[in-house]
Amino acid sequence: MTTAEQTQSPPQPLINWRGLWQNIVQAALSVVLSLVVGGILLLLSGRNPLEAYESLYYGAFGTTDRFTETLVKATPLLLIAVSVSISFRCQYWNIGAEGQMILGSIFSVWVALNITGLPTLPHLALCFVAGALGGALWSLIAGVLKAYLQANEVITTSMLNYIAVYLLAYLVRGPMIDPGGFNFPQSRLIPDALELPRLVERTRLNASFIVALVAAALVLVFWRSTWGRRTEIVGASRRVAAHVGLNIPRTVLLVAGVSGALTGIAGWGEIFGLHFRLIEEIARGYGTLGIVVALLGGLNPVGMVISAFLFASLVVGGNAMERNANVPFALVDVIQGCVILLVLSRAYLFKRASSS
Amino acid sequence: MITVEMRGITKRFPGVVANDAVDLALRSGEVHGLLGENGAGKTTLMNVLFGLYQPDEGEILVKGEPVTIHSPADAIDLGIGMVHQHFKLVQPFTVTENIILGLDGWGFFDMAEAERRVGEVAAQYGLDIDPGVRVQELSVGAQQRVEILSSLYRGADVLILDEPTAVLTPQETEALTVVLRGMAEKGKTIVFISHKLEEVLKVTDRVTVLRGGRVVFGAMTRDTDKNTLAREMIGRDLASLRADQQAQVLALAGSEAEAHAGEHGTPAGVGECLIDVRDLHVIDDRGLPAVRGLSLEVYAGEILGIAGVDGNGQRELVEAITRVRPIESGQVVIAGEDATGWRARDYIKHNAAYISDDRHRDGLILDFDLGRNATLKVFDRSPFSRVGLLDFRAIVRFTRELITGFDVRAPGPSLPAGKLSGGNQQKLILARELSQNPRVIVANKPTRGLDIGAAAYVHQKLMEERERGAGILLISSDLDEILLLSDRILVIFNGQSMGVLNSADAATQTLGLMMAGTRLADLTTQEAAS
Amino acid sequence: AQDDDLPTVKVALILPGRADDVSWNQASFDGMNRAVEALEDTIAVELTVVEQVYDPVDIEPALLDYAQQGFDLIVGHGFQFMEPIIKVAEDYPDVNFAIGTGFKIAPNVGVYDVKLEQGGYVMGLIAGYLTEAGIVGVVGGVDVSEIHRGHVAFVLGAEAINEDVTVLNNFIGDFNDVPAAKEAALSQISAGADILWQSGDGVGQGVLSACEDEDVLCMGNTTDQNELAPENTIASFVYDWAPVYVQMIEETVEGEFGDAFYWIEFANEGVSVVYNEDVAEDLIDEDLQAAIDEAIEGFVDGTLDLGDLDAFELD
Amino acid sequence: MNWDLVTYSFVVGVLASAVRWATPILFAALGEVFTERSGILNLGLEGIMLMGALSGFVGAYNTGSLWAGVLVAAATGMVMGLLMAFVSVTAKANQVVAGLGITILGGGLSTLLFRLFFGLRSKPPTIKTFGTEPIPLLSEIPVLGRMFFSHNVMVYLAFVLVGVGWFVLYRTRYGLALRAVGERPEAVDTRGLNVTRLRYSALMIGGAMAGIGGAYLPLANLGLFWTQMTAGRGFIAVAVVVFSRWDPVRALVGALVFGGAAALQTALQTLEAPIPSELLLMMPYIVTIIVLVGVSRRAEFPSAFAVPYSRGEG
Ligand SMILES: Nc1ncnc2c1ncn2[C@@H]1O[C@H](COP(=O)(O)OP(=O)(O)OP(=O)(O)O)[C@@H](O)[C@H]1O
Ligand SMILES: Nc1ncnc2c1ncn2[C@@H]1O[C@H](COP(=O)(O)OP(=O)(O)OP(=O)(O)O)[C@@H](O)[C@H]1O
Ligand SMILES: [Mg+2]
Ligand SMILES: [Mg+2]
Repeated sequence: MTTAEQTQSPPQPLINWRGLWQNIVQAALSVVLSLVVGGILLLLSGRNPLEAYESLYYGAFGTTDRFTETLVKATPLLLIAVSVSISFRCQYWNIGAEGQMILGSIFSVWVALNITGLPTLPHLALCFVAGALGGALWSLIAGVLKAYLQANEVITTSMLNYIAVYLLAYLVRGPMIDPGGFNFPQSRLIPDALELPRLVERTRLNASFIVALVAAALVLVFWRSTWGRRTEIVGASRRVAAHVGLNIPRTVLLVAGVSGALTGIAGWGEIFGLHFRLIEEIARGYGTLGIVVALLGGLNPVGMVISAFLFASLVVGGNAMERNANVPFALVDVIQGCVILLVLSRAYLFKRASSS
Repeated sequence: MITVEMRGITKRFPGVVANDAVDLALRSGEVHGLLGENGAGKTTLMNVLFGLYQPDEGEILVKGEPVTIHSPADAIDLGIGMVHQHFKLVQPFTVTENIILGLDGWGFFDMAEAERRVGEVAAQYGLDIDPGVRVQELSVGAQQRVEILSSLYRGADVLILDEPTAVLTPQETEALTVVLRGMAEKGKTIVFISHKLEEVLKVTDRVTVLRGGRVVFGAMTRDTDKNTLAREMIGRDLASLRADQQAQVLALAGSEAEAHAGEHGTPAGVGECLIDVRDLHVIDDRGLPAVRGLSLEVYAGEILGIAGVDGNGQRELVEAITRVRPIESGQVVIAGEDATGWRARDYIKHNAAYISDDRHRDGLILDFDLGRNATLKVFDRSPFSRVGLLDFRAIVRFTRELITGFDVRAPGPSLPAGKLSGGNQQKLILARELSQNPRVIVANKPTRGLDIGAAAYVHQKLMEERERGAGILLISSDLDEILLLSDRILVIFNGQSMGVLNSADAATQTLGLMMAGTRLADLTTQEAAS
Repeated sequence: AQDDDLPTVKVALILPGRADDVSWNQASFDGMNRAVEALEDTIAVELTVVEQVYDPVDIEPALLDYAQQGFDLIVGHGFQFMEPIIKVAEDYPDVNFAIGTGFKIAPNVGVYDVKLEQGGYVMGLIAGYLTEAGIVGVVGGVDVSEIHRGHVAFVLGAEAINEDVTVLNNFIGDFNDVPAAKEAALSQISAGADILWQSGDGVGQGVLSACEDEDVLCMGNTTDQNELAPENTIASFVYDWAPVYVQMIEETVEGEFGDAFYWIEFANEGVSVVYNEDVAEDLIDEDLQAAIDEAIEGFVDGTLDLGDLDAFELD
Repeated sequence: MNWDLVTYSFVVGVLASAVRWATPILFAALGEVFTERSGILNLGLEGIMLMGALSGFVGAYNTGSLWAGVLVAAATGMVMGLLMAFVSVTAKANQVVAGLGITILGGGLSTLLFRLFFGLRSKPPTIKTFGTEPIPLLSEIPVLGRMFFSHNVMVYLAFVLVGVGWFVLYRTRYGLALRAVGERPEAVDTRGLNVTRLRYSALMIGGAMAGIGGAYLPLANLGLFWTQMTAGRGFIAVAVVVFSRWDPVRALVGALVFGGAAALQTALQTLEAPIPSELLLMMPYIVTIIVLVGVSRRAEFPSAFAVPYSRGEG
C-alpha cells in the first residue's frame, strides 16, 4: 500500500467538497427558478418584478443594518438546521423545533428572572444551559414515546408544537406575567447584564450568531464521534443496528435530546439577543424554515451555513420588498414554498437538464 | 425452436461491465442452465431480459421479432416471467392476492372465484399451494412456488429462476426439479441459475457459463461434466487449486461420498462447552412458538451442523442464541456464562460472531461504504475510536486488510456495499465476523448464493476457525454442506430437535426422514424391530 | 386638490394583520385613509401601509427601514410594537412613533388606544336587557389587553341592567380559526345564550355566522358589521381611529407629538354604536335606549368609571 | 363550573359539534389513508386544504353553485396532489419536507390569490352555504339523530365516502394494488404494474379529498374564506390517519375523537370551567398524542412507508 493510498480521504468524508459545490450550484439555480415564478406572480398582481427584487436585494444586503438583520435571521435558522441535520440522519423526523424553541425560551427566561445573586457570566451560562435543557426535555417527550412506545414522532412533535404555543400563552398571561405590564401578555425584562453583547454597534447582531456558527462546527465533531456513527447506523437500518448490538432506544433518545437542546438554544438566543423577555409568537414558522435550511444545505454543516444565510436574506429581503415595493404580503410565502419544492427536486431537475 | 435470443447484450454499472456483449439463445422445451461466479453477471443479464434493467448495447428477439423490453410489464406481455432470488412477494397478502395482483384491470373482484382459479392452475402444474394462506406464513420453498405460479398464471412461456435452489432442501429441490421438467415437457423455456453443478447437470438440457460478464462456454448438458463446468467458471484448471479446496469444490458440487473426503479431526465433546442451549422456547415475529424446548451443546473445536427444512425455527433459534431475539423460556449459556439476560451487545462483547442468512437485511447497510460496514461492530473500540472520536485512517487500513485477506472483489474501502455482488457481500460479512478471532461462531447459511469458489473459500475459513478451537454452530438447508463440514448434526423439525448424530454415520436417507419429522430414537427402534 | 405649499408628512402604517379583516386592522386602515382625506386641504400626507407584520423579530427592521427613509410618523398598530418602538425611537429622536395599545410613551412616542370597555359595557346593557333566557355570551380571539377589558365590561354592563344574568365567555386562542369561533358561539347558544357579542377579528365572522344559522341575536364589533348578519345583528360597536390619527398627524406637523396617550372614546366620537335599524327599532325600547344614552353620557362626562378592569379574572 | 347550563340539548349540541369538527378532518384523512397506503406521507394536507377552501369558495362565488365549488376544490386539490407526487415520487425527495413545502406554498398562494381575485374590500365576499338538511326518520332518533343526521349534505357525503373508501381499498383490484405498492413496490413492479402511476393516483385522490375537506369550511360552514382558516386541521388529519391504522372506518372514529375533544374543550369554556382557556385549548392535541400512543404498538406502518421506489439500476 503506497502512502498516497493511505492518506487518501476517509470513507464518505463529511464535507464532500465536490458534492457541496454541485449542491450550491443546483440550490442557487432552484432559487433563481423560484424567483422567476415569483416574478410572474408579481406581474399578475401588477407589480414590476425587477423593482420588487431590487428592493428585496437592497432589503437583505443594502446597508450594514440590513446585512446584520439578515445574519440575525440566519442565527436561529442555522441552529435549528443543525438540530434537524442530526435527527434526520437518524431517520428521526423531529418537526417539533417550534415547540422546543419555545420551551428553550421559557426555561432560560425563568432562570434569568428567578435565580438571583449569581455573577453575570455564570448566570448567563446557567440560562444557556436552561435553554438547552428546556428544548431537550420537550423533545424527549416525543423521543421517549418513540423509543419505548413506537409513537410516530412526526405527529407527536407537531402536536407538541401546538401545546407549547398555548403553554407559552398561558405563562405570559398567568404565572410569568410582568406585574408592572398592565396585563399585557409578556414577562418581566431579563436583567440588562444578561443581554447578549452586540457584535456590531447599534445593530441587533449579537453573540448568539457566534454560538450558531460554533454549533455548526461542533456537529462536524459529532459526526466524527462514535455517537455520530451510532446515530448514522441506527438511521440507516434499525435491523442492522440491532444485529451489531446498538441500543436503539438509547440512540433515539440521544438524538431527540441533542436536537432538542440545539433548538432550545435557538430559543435562548432569540430572547437574550433580541426580545429580552418572554413574549408570544417568538417561534412561529421557524421549525419549517429550519428543516428547509437543513435539507437545502444537504444536512452538511457548510452547506447549512450557506443555506441559512440564503433563506434569511430571502425572508428579510422579502419583508423589505413588501414594505417598499408594496408587494402583497403572501407572495414571499409563495416564493418560499417554490424554493423548497424546487430545491427538493433539484437533483432530478438538473440531472435531466444536464443529461439532455 | 428458439423462443428468446439475446444478441450482444452489454450492461455497464459505474465501475463494472456486468454484461459484456453477451449472446444467449433460449429454446422452447429446454431447461437452460446459467452458471458463473459471483458477479459474473447472471442476475444482471436476466434483469435485462425481464425489463428491470435497460441494456447499454445489444438487442433482444422474441420468437424472431426484435423487441425492446422497457419494464416487467413488457416482459410479461412477451410471455417472460422471472423468479428473483429475493422473492418479490407481498408478505401480508394471501397467495391468491399476490398472484392476481395487477391482473384484469382495476374493478371489483370475487375472492372466492379467484382462489378457485389459482387452485386450478396450481394443480395443473403439480404445484402444492394453498391459495388462501398468507405468504408470510409459508416456508421459503412454498413462497418460491408462489412466485413460479404467479409467472405461469400470467402465461409465461419463458421462466427465469435466479438461484432457486440456494434456499431449498434436497426434498424441495427434488420437487422443484420434477416441476421444472414437467414444464419443459409442456414446451416452456426455463432459465435455471445455480451455483450447484450437480443440480445443473441433473436438471438442465443446455448450459451457458458466464465469466466476468462474458459468455465463456456453452454446451448441451449431456456433452459436458462437472469438472469442465467448474473449470470454465473459475477460469483455471481445478488442478491449480489446492487439494483440500478441490475436494471441497467437488464435494460442494456433489455426492456425499466425496463429501466425506473432507475429513474430521477432533471428535466432539473434547473442548469446553461454548454454546449450551437448554430447553429453549422462542416465538417468531407473528408471536407463534417457533423454537419449542430445544437443547444443544457446541464444544470448542467442533462444528455442530443444524439440518432442517427451512422455516422450522432455525432463524429464531439463531437469533435467540445471538441475543437479537427475546427468549420466552429456557437458557442460553455462552462460554460458561449465562447469556439468557444478555443483549446482542453482550454477545458480541464476549467475542462471539454471527453470520446472518439475510445479508441485505441484517448483515450489511447497502449504501454504507465497505469501511463503515467492516467496522459496524468495532467502530467504538480502539484503534478505530480514540477518546470517542473515530480514526478514519485506522478504519481504512483495517478495511483494506479484510478486502485483501478475504479476497473481496472491490476497488476500495469507499465503495458502497450495495455495489458488490451478492457473493462478495457475503465475503465482506465473513471477513468482518472472523476478523476478531471469535471463540463462538453462529453461521446461518454462510454460503447462500455463493459460487463454488467462494463457497469453498468460506468452508476453508470455517474449518480453520474450527482448528483454531472455535465452537461453530452451522445452520444450512444444504445437506451437502452440512455433511461436508459438521462433526455432529442436529436435525431440527418444527422447532424441536429430532436428535443428534455424528456426521460420519449420518446417511442422507436418515437425515431426510428426520427432517420430515421422525425422531432419531423412533428410527433406531424401528431398525431394531425390523 | 393639493397645493405645493401644503406641509407634507410621510406616514407609515404597519398592520399586524390583513387590511381587510373587517376588524382590528381594517378599522385602522379605513381610519387612516379617512384621516388623510380629512386633512386633504391642510396637510399633504404620503401614506405607506404594510400588512401582516406579525413576527416580533421582523418589527424592528421595519421600524428602522421607515425611520431611515425619512418617514415623519410611523404607526405600529398593535401592542407587540411597543418594545421595539421604544427602543428604535431613542435612536431616531426626530421621527415620531405611535403604538396601537400599550403603556410606554416617550418624547417622540405616543400610544393610542380604544376604550373598548365603553363599547363592551353598552353592548352588555343591550344584551342583558334583551335576553329572554337570562343567558348572554361573548367570544374573543385571545384574552389580551383591550379585548380583556371589553369582555369584562360586557359582563359589568349586562349585570348592571339585569343582576341575575349569566354571561358566557369563550376564547379561541387564534384570530384566524373562524370555524372554531363558530363552534364556540354554537356551544354558547346550545347552552341557552340568546344574544351574543364578540371582540372582533376572524372570530367575529364565526360568531355572526353562528347567530345567523341559529337565528339568534348578535352584535358587531370594531367595524359596522350589521350587514354580515342583517337579520340578526342589533348594532355594532364601531371604532373610528380617524380622530386620533388626524390629531397625531397634526401634532407631528406642529412638532407637538409624543409623550401622550390618544384615546378613541365616546367623548371624542372615536367610538360609536351603529344600530341596524331593521332589527333594532322593534327591540330597543325607551328604557333600554335611556340606559344606553345614560351610560354613554356617563362615559363622556366621566361620571361613569368602570375602574381597573385588568384586575378581573375571566373564565 | 356552571352545571345548570348542562341540559339535554347542550349535551347533544356538544356531540353534534364534534361531528362538525370532525367532517373536514375526515375528508382529508380518508384521502390520506389512500396516499399512505401507497407508501407516501403527505404532510402537505394543511396547504392543500387551504387551496381547497379558496378555490371552492371562488368556484361557488363565481358559478353560484356550491357543488361546482366542491368540484373546483377537488380539482385544485388534485393539482396540489400532483405537485406533491412530482416532488416525492418522481424527484424522490424527502416527503416530510416536501409536505411542509406544500403547506407553506398552499398557505401563501391561497392568501395571495384571494387578494388578487377580490382586492381590498370593506366587506368580505360571502356565499350562501349548504343548509342543514335533517334526514327524515333517522334525525328523529334521540341523541344520535341530532348528532349524525341533522347536518348539511357535505357531512353526509363524508360518511358515504367512508364506505366507498373501504370498498375501494378492500374489494377492488385497484385497492389491492394500492395496498401492495405501499407494502412491497418491487412486487407490484415485477407484476407489470406501474408503481409511479399508482402512487400518483393515490396522491391525486388524497389531494382531491383534502381539497374537499378544505372547501367544507367556506361552502358548508361559514360562507366566506379566511386566511389560514384551516388552522392546523391538515396536521390533525395526518395524525388521525395513523391512529386509524390506515383504515377508512377507523379514520371516522379517529376524526370523531379529535372532534369530540375540540367540542368538549369549547363546552368547558362555555361552562366557565375554572381552568384558563389557554390550558383547555391544549386538550385536543394532548388527546391526539394519548390516543396515538395507545394504538402505536399495533400500528404497523406500510413496510415501504415514505421510501421512494427505484429499481436496482444505479
Ligand atoms: N444495480 C447495480 N449497480 C451497480 N453494480 C451492479 C448492480 N447490479 C449488479 N452490479 C454489479 O454487476 C456485476 C454483476 O452482478 P450480478 O449480480 O449480475 O452477478 P451474479 O452473477 O448475479 O452474481 P451472484 O452469483 O452473486 O448472484 C457485479 O460486479 C455487481 O456488483
Ligand atoms: N440498488 C442497488 N445498487 C447497487 N447494487 C445493487 C442494487 N441492488 C442490487 N444490487 C446488486 O445487484 C446484484 C443483483 O441483485 P440481487 O438481488 O440479485 O442479489 P445477487 O447479486 O443475486 O446476490 P445474492 O446472490 O445472493 O443475493 C447484486 O450483486 C446486488 O449487490
Ligand atoms: Mg445474482
Ligand atoms: Mg446471487
